[in-house]
Amino acid sequence: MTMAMALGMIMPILTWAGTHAPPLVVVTPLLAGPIAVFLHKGRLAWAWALAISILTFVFVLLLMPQVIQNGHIAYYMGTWVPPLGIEYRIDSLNLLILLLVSAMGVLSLVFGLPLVENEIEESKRGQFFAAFLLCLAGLLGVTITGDAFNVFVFLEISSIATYVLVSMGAERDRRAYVAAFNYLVMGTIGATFFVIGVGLLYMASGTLNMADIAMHIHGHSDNRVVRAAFAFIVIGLGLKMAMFPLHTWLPSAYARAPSMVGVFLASTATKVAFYAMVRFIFSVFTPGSPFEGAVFDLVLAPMAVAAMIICSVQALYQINIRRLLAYSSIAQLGYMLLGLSMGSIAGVAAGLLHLFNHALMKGALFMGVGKASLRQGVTNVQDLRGLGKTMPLTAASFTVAGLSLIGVPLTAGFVSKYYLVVAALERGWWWAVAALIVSSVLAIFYIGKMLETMYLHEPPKITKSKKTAPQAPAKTSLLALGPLMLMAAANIYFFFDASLPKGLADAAAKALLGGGAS
Amino acid sequence: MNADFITPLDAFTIIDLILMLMLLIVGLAIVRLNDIFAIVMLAGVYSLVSALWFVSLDAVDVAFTEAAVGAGISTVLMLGAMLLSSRTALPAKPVRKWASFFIVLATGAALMYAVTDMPSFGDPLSAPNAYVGLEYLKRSLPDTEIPNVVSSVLASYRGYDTLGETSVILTAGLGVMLILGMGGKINGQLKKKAIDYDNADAQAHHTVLRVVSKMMIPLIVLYGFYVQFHGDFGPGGGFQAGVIIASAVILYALIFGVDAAKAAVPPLVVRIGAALGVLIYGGTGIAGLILGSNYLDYNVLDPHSAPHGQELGIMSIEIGVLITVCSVMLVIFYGFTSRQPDITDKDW
Amino acid sequence: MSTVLEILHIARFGLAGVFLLGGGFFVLAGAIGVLRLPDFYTRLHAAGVTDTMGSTLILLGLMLIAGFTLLSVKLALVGLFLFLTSPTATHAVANAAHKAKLKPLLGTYRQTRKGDNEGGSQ
Amino acid sequence: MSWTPQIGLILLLAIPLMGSIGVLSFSRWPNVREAATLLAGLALVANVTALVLNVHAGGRPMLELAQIAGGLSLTLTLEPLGALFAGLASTLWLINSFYAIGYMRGNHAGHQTRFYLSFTIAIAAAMGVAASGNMLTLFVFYEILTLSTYPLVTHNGDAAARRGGRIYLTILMSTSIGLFLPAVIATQVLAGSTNFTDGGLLAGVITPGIASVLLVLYAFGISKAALMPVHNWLPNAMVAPTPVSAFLHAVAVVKAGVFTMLKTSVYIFGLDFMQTIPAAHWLAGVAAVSIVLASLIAMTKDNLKARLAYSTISQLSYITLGAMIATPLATLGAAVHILTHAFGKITLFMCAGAIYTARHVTTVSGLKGMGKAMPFVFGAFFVGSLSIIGLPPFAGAWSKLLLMMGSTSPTNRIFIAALVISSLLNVLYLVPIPLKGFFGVPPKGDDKKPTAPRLTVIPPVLTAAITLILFFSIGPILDFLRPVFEYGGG
Amino acid sequence: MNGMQFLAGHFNYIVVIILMMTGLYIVISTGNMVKKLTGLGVFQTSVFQLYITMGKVTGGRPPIVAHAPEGAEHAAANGGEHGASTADTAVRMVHDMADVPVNGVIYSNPIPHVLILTGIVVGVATLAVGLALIVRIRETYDSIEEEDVEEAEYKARKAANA
Repeated sequence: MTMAMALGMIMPILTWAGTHAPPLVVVTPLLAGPIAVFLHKGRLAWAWALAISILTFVFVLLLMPQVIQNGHIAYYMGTWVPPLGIEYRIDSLNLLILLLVSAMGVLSLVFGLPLVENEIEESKRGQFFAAFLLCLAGLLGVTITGDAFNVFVFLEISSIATYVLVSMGAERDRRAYVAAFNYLVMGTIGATFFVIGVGLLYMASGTLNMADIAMHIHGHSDNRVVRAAFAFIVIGLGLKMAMFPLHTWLPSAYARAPSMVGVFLASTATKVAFYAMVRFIFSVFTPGSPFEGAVFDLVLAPMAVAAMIICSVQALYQINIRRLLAYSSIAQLGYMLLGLSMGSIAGVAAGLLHLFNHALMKGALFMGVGKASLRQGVTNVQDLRGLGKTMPLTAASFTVAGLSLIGVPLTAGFVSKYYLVVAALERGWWWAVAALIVSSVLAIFYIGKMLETMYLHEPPKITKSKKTAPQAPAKTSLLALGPLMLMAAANIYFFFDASLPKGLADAAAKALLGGGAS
Repeated sequence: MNADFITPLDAFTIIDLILMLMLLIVGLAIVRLNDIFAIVMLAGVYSLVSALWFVSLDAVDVAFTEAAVGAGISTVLMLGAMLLSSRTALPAKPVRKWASFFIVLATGAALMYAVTDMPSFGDPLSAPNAYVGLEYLKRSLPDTEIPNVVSSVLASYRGYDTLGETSVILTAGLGVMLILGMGGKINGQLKKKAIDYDNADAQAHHTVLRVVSKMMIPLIVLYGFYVQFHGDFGPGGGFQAGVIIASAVILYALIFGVDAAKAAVPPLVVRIGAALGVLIYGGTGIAGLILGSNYLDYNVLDPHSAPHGQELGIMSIEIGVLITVCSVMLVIFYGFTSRQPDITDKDW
Repeated sequence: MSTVLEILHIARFGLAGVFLLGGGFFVLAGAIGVLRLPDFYTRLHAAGVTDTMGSTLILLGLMLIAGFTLLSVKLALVGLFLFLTSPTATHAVANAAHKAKLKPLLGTYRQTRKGDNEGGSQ
Repeated sequence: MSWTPQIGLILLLAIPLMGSIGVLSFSRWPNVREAATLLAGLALVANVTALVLNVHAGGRPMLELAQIAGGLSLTLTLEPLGALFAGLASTLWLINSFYAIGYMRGNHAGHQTRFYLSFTIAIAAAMGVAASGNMLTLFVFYEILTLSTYPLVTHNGDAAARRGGRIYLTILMSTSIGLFLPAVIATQVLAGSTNFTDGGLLAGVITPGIASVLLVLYAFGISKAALMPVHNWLPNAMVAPTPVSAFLHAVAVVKAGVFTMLKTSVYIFGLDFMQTIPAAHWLAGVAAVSIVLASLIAMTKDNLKARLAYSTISQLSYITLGAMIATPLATLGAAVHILTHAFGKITLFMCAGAIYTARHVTTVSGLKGMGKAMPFVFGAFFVGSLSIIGLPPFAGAWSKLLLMMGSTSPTNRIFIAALVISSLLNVLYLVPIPLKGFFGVPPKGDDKKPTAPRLTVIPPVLTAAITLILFFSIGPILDFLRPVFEYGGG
Repeated sequence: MNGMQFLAGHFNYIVVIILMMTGLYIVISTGNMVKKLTGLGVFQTSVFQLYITMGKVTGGRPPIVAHAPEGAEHAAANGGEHGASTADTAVRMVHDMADVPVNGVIYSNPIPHVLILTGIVVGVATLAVGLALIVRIRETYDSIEEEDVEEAEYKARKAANA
């Protein structure tokens, strides 16, 4: 079969896939989930989940040229014209998040195999990967949809799947059930607040399509129903993304979840909720109006600053590493919220860039902890002793990600913090710059604490007598090391060439603030 | 906002007032009570009364679902969970009461603040009622030849939402399967039978129930299918039908014992059913895709007449929903009954 | 002819009204019975009343109003269903109480007021 | 392909990194590994001398390393000040490597591969600081320098080393991220770029009020210049082995700090604009205070290395003082002082190391009579201390003289007093050491004890000799540096 | 639009808000997990009531359009509209009483009903997973009160450190 023939064959499939990529991005993992329930023979379920997530990633890549070419894509479900049917609207903002979520899905799957085999019993593995795929589909669904109520439905799919995945950590730590239950109660309250918000929006505008709502409530930003809707959506999504005062469920949920779930959630779950809030605040409500302006300055910015400082301090006192990283995630989320609450194009772009970089950092950190727990049974900071000697490559990647979290030059963290400070200075928010500095310095302490124990202490002698005898060193295959090194390298690469995420973030910010839902 | 519409007071408002009063009383009672058995029952009553209210608000489909799913299945699940856990709740500590009271007051105030700008009740020209809703009413029949506009919007116009919803149910079923297991081994050893349902004494004890239920169960299943296929013309559809058929099987399990029910509807079939329903639904969508149109477009299903294609599409996805809902409800029920201890008569 | 139809028409609605009122009365009686009666088994009687007399009368009234249409067939089916299941339900509850060794409250009302009621009543 | 200045700039960074690869790959054969370090040192010196000649001839090679999105770029360029620091750092690194080989072998220290590896990365970072084109690049290499020297400080790995390392890292990192980074970003926001421009980037762009805030941020942000309140990391870094202390205090870390201070005042603010900034005067006062105070503390320290550490703190403040006074002569004096102090102080540290290798003595009181056994070591120590005190036959004299000539204006006159007092204090805490060594009564049998290995003796003598040679060859150095300061001032 | 008329028109919303707040209060105040889930159920059901009261049209009937429309052209018109690429034919803003009745009959708005069907099912799904968790929590801690669970955890942690 000559090349031309092959190409001739592939081209139509490619164009077909290209035009129908938007629904396929969500439907492939959604329908692959139920199939995964039956494949519980050894690694079949894992291979199936990996293949599907790679396919999803390919579909997202197919979307990229179209979005970059003509600004945004609109796809009508069942060819019903928007106000009637559900519409998928993809612009550079959700393309960035789609790239992130699908890439992290692939990476955590590739990374997660030895961890899953170590922590989840054989019979439940098929269902575990099914729940994972459904969670991935839910997150992608929230990111890609252009319909307000559809966001709620897919938010619920991803949330219920996340509650279940978190509770799967119970084989390793019995407190996982309680953590999952608290997460469920807080998550459902958040979702219900979000539904109230969408209901009020529907009451004010009469439609559920985001672009249409924006058009109808454009003039009425002083209407009380619209204001109440804004408040409820912000609180609802704030709960989902663990905004500062509503974050109590996150540390124990991430600490008790299985390590692979921790890796995936840390870099995607709260980010998608953050994206939803950005989408609603800027595309649906009119950011310029005095009410939203007041909320930005009086509610979001102080919450962001409080998150940055208080959660960094809390992270300092944590013994369990995953709780420490969870608290630092909430602090880093404060950075993104700070960018958002500036309301300027530079601010929002900086926030989105930090979102992208933070996913890289936190993903790598959780992977490092996962691999270490596989070999040395690491749960507390003390157990990291001597990791520098026993597992040099993991320790090195962990260090790179840690430094990136602090914002040391040569790492991506520096770039996003740099742009955040520039945006804050332009906005004249001195106190925000001070908060950024204080929390970076606090980051030095709690990351420094971990790095010091890793490099300067002697590794625990693996003797049977030790109470927390680490499991026999399971074959941590190269498979697990690959993604970890890739993430660490990405952290460095995006310092030198931050054009991809920065370009997308800028385009997204302009699209959002330029002319409403352009 | 159409400010000048004045809601007329007529007989229906009086019924609404009574129902609202009952709802408030039940709500307050749940707050004050600590006996979980009473709370669960009151929750069931709350759902039923709100279902009544939905009927008077012309939301017949929602009333049906609320009664079947909200009052029926939720109460059964709550009772199941309650019997496997403790019976009375500790009263909340005062400091927590006051803290939550203020939080609730704040959210309530935010909502009350918004009430003034809300369209008055029943206003035909308010934003929601006069825009897309009206458009659906006009286009539903010509487009899909299905009188029940709710079913057509549910399945066709906003079919993607319902796909999401079916996957939500599947995720819940998957979750219960993962958390509670399906009655196979529980931490290692097979669950011993608490009550041997086949011995003579048990037989005698349940004869009346067994006879009546033998008669009723086929009727319930038949009624379930009626609701499923009648969904296009009147209130009904995949969800309600699925729940009804599941409740028939649950009734069978309660009377004739879980093992008998597992023999009749084996867990494997139920597990496959849960996945199959979503696949049918998704598959219909992909069929539209393969036939060259957008995802979930039923017009292309029947080449020569679009509305007929819509009807075909809606029919198939309703079947998908039926299978998933029915199997997931059974998965959840098997999950609960698989945990120790078995529901002995003494606890009823 | 038209007057006969009219009379029948008025009679139909009049009768339906009577049935509905009667049904309402029985439901009310049952409810008060459940509240006032001291012992579990006696309360069961009161509950039984609402299920049987109350609902059948209301259903008959509705059928009269609906006249000879599909609706009244459905109402008849509902009546049949209730007719079968409500006695079974009462039986099941009573049977369970009996199995749980719940003794009915014997003796006159006054005795129960004074002495400790030996039968363990809810 | 012929050597061009641009390639030279790349080589500045590439040679040390190639050296580190060499060290890593030959870690199992110590001799080959040492050879790799020395080879890299030689190549670097050759490359730097070629660059210095090019810069002296007026060339300003320019190279863009990386373009971070949004107008930020990592650029390398070389101007006289940078060339001076690069030349200083490369030569002393070469000498220090010889010394380190002797010292590490003498003390049979462990983890030598990690030791040499961090050395090479640190020198690469130092080169980067020297050749950075804008403040952002400087900040990047500044941070790498901190991180790469951390394993050197905590080399011994015991509890004290860890504690020292923790203080070292915390102070340096928090001040650099806490104060230096915002200053850099503020400069970028206010002036649109952070490039080093002759005559001052911010001159006239911002009001003196904002400039003084920025200057304070810079002064205390660059904690490597060990200005008084943020100096605490230096004494705590004494836990490191001596070649590291020598390297830190003479060649790389501290000199990078004061070098940045100088570049900030010359290129970011500009000499004329500095005169108008009120904070400059106050900071000069702080520098003067820290000069005197550090000298006083140095006198109290019995531990030899601690004493030398505090002496370094006071000497560094000379350079900060010169930068803050910002008259052409004073800044020229400060630049020359970087050179002279480097050679002087490295001699003292190497001698201290030699004594420690030979007799494991670290306290000044323990040195009685050792001069007879180790005449060369104490001779070099004596010469080094004279140069630091600033007596004529040695290079140190010129820099102090220029500093004093630069601060003749009425407001600055008080600083001359500070300079004079501190020179006297230098005499008080430096000279007694060699005297005690030569004329003290040696304990019995002192001559039978082992003397320092030859490799640890030759380098200090060499550097002592250089301070002598520098004194006479100050002319060409001044001409080399003159364009930097002539451009701005009168 | 005096006070009384306002009250008549918005009485439903006020009652629904009170019910919502009772539900939320139950969830937040109680320590018992089953009561918490019941509170969640009450809270969600009251939100659904808010949606449905929005959709009611006075004098309207359940949205089951009985007979075919008179205008045959209606059926033909919609044929042309399918096709993903049609321009955004923004549905024109309907704002006069004449348009309210469909085929001469007034119907209530179907959209809230569709949304709430999804809402109820999501509520039950969350309830089922929550109850499953409660069963497992009771098996591990032998109680479903938050205080007892925290106490058990505190003792376990102390024992671990000892």
